[in-house]
Amino acid sequence: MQDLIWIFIGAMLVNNFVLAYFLGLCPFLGVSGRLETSFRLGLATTFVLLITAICSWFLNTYVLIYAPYLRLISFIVVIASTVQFIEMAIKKLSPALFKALGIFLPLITTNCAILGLAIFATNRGYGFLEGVTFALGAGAGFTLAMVLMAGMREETEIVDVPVLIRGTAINLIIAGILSMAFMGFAGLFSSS
Amino acid sequence: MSMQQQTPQVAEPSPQKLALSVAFAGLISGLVIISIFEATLPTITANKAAELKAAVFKVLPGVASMKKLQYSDGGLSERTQEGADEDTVYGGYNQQGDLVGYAVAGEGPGFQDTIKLLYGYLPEQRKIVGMEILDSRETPGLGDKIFKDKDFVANFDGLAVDPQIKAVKKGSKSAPYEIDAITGATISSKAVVRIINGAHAKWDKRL
Amino acid sequence: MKQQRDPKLLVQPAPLLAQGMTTPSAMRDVWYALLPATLAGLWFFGLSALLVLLACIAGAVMVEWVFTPAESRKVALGDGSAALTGLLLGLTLPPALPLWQAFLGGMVAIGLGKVIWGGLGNNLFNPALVGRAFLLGTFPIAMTTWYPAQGPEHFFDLYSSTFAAPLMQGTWDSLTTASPLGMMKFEHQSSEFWSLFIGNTAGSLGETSGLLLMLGGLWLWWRRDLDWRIPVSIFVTAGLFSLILFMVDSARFPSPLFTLFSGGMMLGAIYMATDPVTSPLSPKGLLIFGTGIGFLVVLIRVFGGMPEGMMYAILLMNSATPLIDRYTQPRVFGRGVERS
Amino acid sequence: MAISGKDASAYDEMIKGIWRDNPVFVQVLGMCPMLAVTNSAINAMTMGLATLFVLVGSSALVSLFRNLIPKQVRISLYIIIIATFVTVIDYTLLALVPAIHKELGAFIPLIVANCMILGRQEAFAGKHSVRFAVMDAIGMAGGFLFAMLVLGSIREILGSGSLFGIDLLGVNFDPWVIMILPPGGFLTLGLILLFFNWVTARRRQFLEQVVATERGNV
Amino acid sequence: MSLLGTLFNLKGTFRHGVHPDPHKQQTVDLRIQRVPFSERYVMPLGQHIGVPAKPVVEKGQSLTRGELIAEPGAFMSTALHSPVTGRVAAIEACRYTDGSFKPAIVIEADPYATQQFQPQPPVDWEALSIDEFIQQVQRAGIVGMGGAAFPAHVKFSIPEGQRIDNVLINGAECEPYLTNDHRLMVERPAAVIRGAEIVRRKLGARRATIGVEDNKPDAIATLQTELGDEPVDIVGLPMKYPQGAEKMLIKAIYDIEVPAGQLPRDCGIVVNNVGTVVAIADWFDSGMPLIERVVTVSGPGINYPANLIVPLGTPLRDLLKFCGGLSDDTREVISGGPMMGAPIASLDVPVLKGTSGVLAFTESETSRPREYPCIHCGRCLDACPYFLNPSRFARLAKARLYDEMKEINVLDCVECGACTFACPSSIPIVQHIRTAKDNLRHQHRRSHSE
Ligand SMILES: Cc1cc2nc3c(=O)[nH]c(=O)nc-3n(C[C@H](O)[C@H](O)[C@H](O)COP(=O)(O)O)c2cc1C
Ligand SMILES: Cc1cc2nc3c(=O)[nH]c(=O)nc-3n(C[C@H](O)[C@H](O)[C@H](O)COP(=O)(O)O)c2cc1C
Ligand SMILES: Cc1cc2nc3c(=O)[nH]c(=O)nc-3n(C[C@H](O)[C@H](O)[C@H](O)COP(=O)(O)O)c2cc1C
Ligand SMILES: Cc1cc2nc3c(=O)[nH]c(=O)nc-3n(C[C@H](O)[C@H](O)[C@H](O)CO)c2cc1C
Ligand code: SF4
Ligand code: SF4
Ligand code: SF4
Ligand code: SF4
Ligand code: FES
Repeated sequence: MQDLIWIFIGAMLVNNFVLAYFLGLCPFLGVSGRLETSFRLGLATTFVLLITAICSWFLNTYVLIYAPYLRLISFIVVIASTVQFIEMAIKKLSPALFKALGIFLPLITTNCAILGLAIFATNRGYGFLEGVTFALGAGAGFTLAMVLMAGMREETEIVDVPVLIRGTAINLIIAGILSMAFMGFAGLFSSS
Repeated sequence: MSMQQQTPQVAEPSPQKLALSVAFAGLISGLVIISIFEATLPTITANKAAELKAAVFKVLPGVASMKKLQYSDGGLSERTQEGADEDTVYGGYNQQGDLVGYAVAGEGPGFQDTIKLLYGYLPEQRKIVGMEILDSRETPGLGDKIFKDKDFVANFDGLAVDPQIKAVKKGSKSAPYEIDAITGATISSKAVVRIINGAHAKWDKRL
Repeated sequence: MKQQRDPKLLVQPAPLLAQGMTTPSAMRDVWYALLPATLAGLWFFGLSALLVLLACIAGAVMVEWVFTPAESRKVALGDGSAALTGLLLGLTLPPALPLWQAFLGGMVAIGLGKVIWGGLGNNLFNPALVGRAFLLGTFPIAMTTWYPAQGPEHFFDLYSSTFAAPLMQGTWDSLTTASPLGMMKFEHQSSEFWSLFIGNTAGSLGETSGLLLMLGGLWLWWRRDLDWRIPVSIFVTAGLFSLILFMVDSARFPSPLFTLFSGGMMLGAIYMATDPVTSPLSPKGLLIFGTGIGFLVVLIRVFGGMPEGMMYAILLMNSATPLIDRYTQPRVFGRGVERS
Repeated sequence: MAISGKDASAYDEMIKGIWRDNPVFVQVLGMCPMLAVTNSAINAMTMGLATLFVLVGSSALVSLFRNLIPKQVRISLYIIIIATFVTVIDYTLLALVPAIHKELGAFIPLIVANCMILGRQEAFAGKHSVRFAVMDAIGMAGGFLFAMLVLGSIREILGSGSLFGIDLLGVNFDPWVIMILPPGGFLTLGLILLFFNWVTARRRQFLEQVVATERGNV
Repeated sequence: MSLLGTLFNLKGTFRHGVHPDPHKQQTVDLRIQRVPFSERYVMPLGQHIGVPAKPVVEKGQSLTRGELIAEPGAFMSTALHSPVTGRVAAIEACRYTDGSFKPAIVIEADPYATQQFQPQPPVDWEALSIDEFIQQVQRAGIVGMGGAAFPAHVKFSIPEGQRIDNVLINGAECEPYLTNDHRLMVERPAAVIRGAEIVRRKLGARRATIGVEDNKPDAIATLQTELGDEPVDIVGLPMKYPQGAEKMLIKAIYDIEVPAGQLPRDCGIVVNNVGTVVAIADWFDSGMPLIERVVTVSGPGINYPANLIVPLGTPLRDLLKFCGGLSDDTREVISGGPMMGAPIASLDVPVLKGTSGVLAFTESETSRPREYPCIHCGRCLDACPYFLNPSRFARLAKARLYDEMKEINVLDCVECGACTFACPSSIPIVQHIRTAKDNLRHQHRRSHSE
């Protein structure tokens, strides 16, 4: 239990995927312009991360012990097709959910946070429960970072940020300061 | 040569043809991957073994050879097959082939991320004789002193495990089971201690 | 009655009255409020502390001056906020910090914390704390090396690290000690309340005297320069959280009084969390903001890796301020009511 | 993606990736590896070279088979090709330089996800001859490598006082730890982009001035 | 009253608002005086929103004081009467308070006339039907005297199916410096009560309430002694700006929040200024149409401040001359109160039906600190009685994001100026809001004309 808490908090706050591991920067810098979108993208990513954790656990346990060299290719193929399959299922079962999250799914599947999760979970030898916790923590952390970023970016649009700095430069600076603030979580629940 | 050359517009290919082309590409790719894997495997395995050996020899000074041992059914036995490393330790043997001590692996949360380490343990003397960090992402210049700071690493030479090892403020080490923590990296120092204590608690009875 | 010519009349938009307080006067008030605590810092830590403060202020003002277009320099520097940022940064630094690092901190505070955002009022993070977070991340050892509070008889004893050459490390003499928070975190050893209250403990040069900081805060509140909601909600949340922990295990967790009077709690809650620019607008937002800070401080102090969490708690809540503002917009009068 | 006129030489294709269309500074692509592994110059270089290998290799292959690749499945095929090259470089590095491979960790396999690579296949290699495709790939990857080196060098010099592991600033140098930590990556790249914007703006200003004075002279 | 209010025994009031220094002591004890007649009077035809009046006189025609000179141009329009006995000098464009030129009837006073007012035959108001009553009010030229000069008869035209329960007489006078309503309540309490009674009876309301701020204890006391057995309440209110804004007053007195976009009458209430009801009483009692009003002339730039009965159309220059002229250091002359009034560019403009005060400010009142950037301090939010977000308005207006402003209800703003008053950075928030509203109106118009 203690371990699971640490995995969750670790992936969400201490080693936030975006702010400490630099995973998923494209959506983080590209899609965080609007709060609403960011939040939904965060949820969709969490969902795909969860699928990924399950898929990669399955692959690790039943396939890759025999053919470790297929790791990369099988991750990509299996995750992409599973997500596609689920996307179709959601479209059928719940058009509302599809409308809210579905449009993001194709965008996410090739994103490095997804692949990164699979690789990290494998490298660390996480079991099923640990993998799922890791995915949930990473997803929560990603969503948190996206939402905070989006709130701040919406604000920078109405204040007098100098023209030279507008755009990616100020976004990176915000991310840098946010990442500095997240350093405060270092060592959370690992000491004492 | 024309710059604007486009992929020629062919009539809609049949699904079979599409699947075939993907399968073909997959096949080729699989072949390439297997060959590079086979080609590099010996080197990689050798590198890994050498690295492990170096680490074991480092934490168990005076050892000439090592064996991978597995704990199962209440006893230790040599382990041969590859795969998961749970419940394994490394036995270190001297020139004569007598068991000197064990190299035990442990891991746990550090300041930033998981720390993985290996320590050498002499069961007869109930002493730790060396410690090596295998993997960590502690802060450069601070937390990374757990393997870069010679004084700190030297703490683990001849360290008593009873009742339990303990980190104290630098310079105030007084008992044989105490280590001097690194100033400014107390958390990392304590994490190392906690990982060793954890691993020791698990292995104490088994060795 | 003499025939007089019409005077030349001004036509300004209404309203034509304003209450007395102005932005520069608010900044000035914060200076006055900090004066006692600053003097206490100098009393305890001597000349080196003064030099650290001056270096920070110089760094801050220099960057503000260089990067402000010439025509608005007078306004930008005249409001006194850049120098205030420098002072506040300096008050959060260890008294023995090498001066070049303090100067760099001042530059980063204004450069990354303010100028890049478009100057006063546009930044989302507290500039002084951006400077401090940068320094702590950059020079973690120098930033966590504390000396015990001494007294005026040692006023002219400079710390050996103060004049370290630029880019080079300082040298520390053997007097260094742990701050009360460090002792709590690593030795589970609480400090005496009275010295925390008066301020003769090791720590950042302006954070040690809870008493003087509180007096300054009361004065600011009386002058209506700060909103009571932020400090009060921080104190209440942090106090309650640590009271609960203390009741669970009083040997391991600090007492609420220790929590409130140690480290940067007073300085942060009264002078830095209340920075109007980086805190929410509405009263409800301010309470949420303060509650968040109070919770995060105790979380980081007790369960995190760092002994002190005030700075990080404030920066983290700064990042949430736009969201808080958005969701605490008060209900507009006459909206959402049924026709009676 | 601007494709220059017919007379543009392959050399031009190459050179524009390095500065004018620099994938990092101008197009803001491939940010994740860019920031994650640039905490030292040697890591940055290794990663840059690995990316170069993958990009050039897969561009050549894609362009060679561009007439055979069915449009409907091209993305999957591109990814398979890229993943193959990545696996190759992954194992090669693991065998040859295990220490650096360990530091780069998961980021070598993540080259697969680098949007710059797939982007070049889609935008360029799939439509051009091998010669141009390779030149473009070298240019883009070169630009990427250049950016990696700039960032890696700045971060290593300030953060460790050394460059490629060679001590530059002496033992007493107080390293700026934050530079090799995550915030340092974000902040440095942000400031470099700011600098880039500034240079571009200055150049535009200068050109406008020249144009204006010439008009005045006429 | 809200739970909190009950708990702390707060007097009924609205939330937020500001407390400007009242500055009323200069004129509060001065009896209302009559000004001597001027030589020239200017009566602009349009003095309120709606349709301007139509002149019924010609150039050169002689007039007696109180004679009709322009009749309502439409329903949303009121009549004008001559304030003096004299002669129509011209019908031409004259300078208006906002600086523009508007058509007006210019009257030259007859220096030899007695200026005796010719009463119209009094009307028995009790016998009038509501429609006749409305016509009478329109004929008398009566508009709201609280500032906006909204035609009073329009307010009294209650649509089918609505019922008025309460008539609220606005004696708050929350604007600093102004004391005209105060003096009226002290000196003519009977007329106030009678006017209120007329409106109440004609609209069929159950009760009338007179809301007066606590800083006018003498007004409350006088009204109280004058009260017979009419169903009229006199309610004291804690001092706060903008207590006099009708929706705030309704909130303060009845604890009713008039929904945005609706009128008080939708909640069964009609609000009238004390000056308005006095004008109504005067018309029905003595047949005097609206030809003069009470104006407070005050401020540090005025040598002899006063409360004056001023014939409409009197040029401000003459009015000020009567008060001893402007002091040499006068920098600003304001028509109305300092919070919502308008500074004027020229002393040629006349006193209008809505002119409640004329103030002269000197250097020390007009010099404003330089504008600083918004420091996000939230004081403007605490000031805004409508619970709007003025800080965001100002930021959005600077970025020209008017549609976003509309989304956060900028159109609910009544431009009371409390936010700007409270702002330590001297940001002209109201000015930004006006710009935004203008832009939105233009957009609106454009999208409709397409
Ligand atoms: C940027 C930064 C990085 C740090 N990295 C570590 C670290 O890797 N390991 C560690 O034990 N402490 C680290 N610390 C310091 C801890 O927060 C804490 O201050 C320290 O462990 C206290 O030790 P001391 O009591 O010996 O000074 C870091 C601090 C900062 C600001
Ligand atoms: C901000 C603001 C302040 C006001 N202050 C007063 C006031 O002090 N006294 C007053 O009679 N009307 C004041 N008014 C006008 C009232 O809202 C309302 O229009 C008036 O009382 C209606 O009466 P009338 O039409 O008879 O003038 C104010 C309006 C606003 C928007
Ligand atoms: C277009 C318009 C139509 C109005 N119609 C009525 C009405 O029919 N009945 C009414 O009681 N008040 C009506 N009002 C008057 C307002 O409620 C308010 O009293 C008037 O605008 C003066 O407000 P002020 O003095 O607070 O600015 C109307 C106002 C406007 C702007
Ligand atoms: C009550 C109060 C508190 C302030 N606190 C800070 C602070 O903590 N840090 C800072 O840089 N500036 C502070 N300022 C100054 C100013 O708001 C700051 O320079 C802006 O954040 C710069 O945009 C404060 C000002 C006031 C009035
Ligand atoms: S991965 Fe997608 S979002 Fe990121 S830069 Fe590439 S194309 Fe854009
Ligand atoms: S002017 Fe408008 S925004 Fe400002 S306080 Fe008054 S109602 Fe609110
Ligand atoms: S726009 Fe608003 S403030 Fe202006 S007259 Fe209309 S209701 Fe009054
Ligand atoms: S009162 Fe002025 S400075 Fe304060 S938040 Fe409002 S607009 Fe900004
Ligand atoms: S999300 Fe990481 S490189 Fe695109």
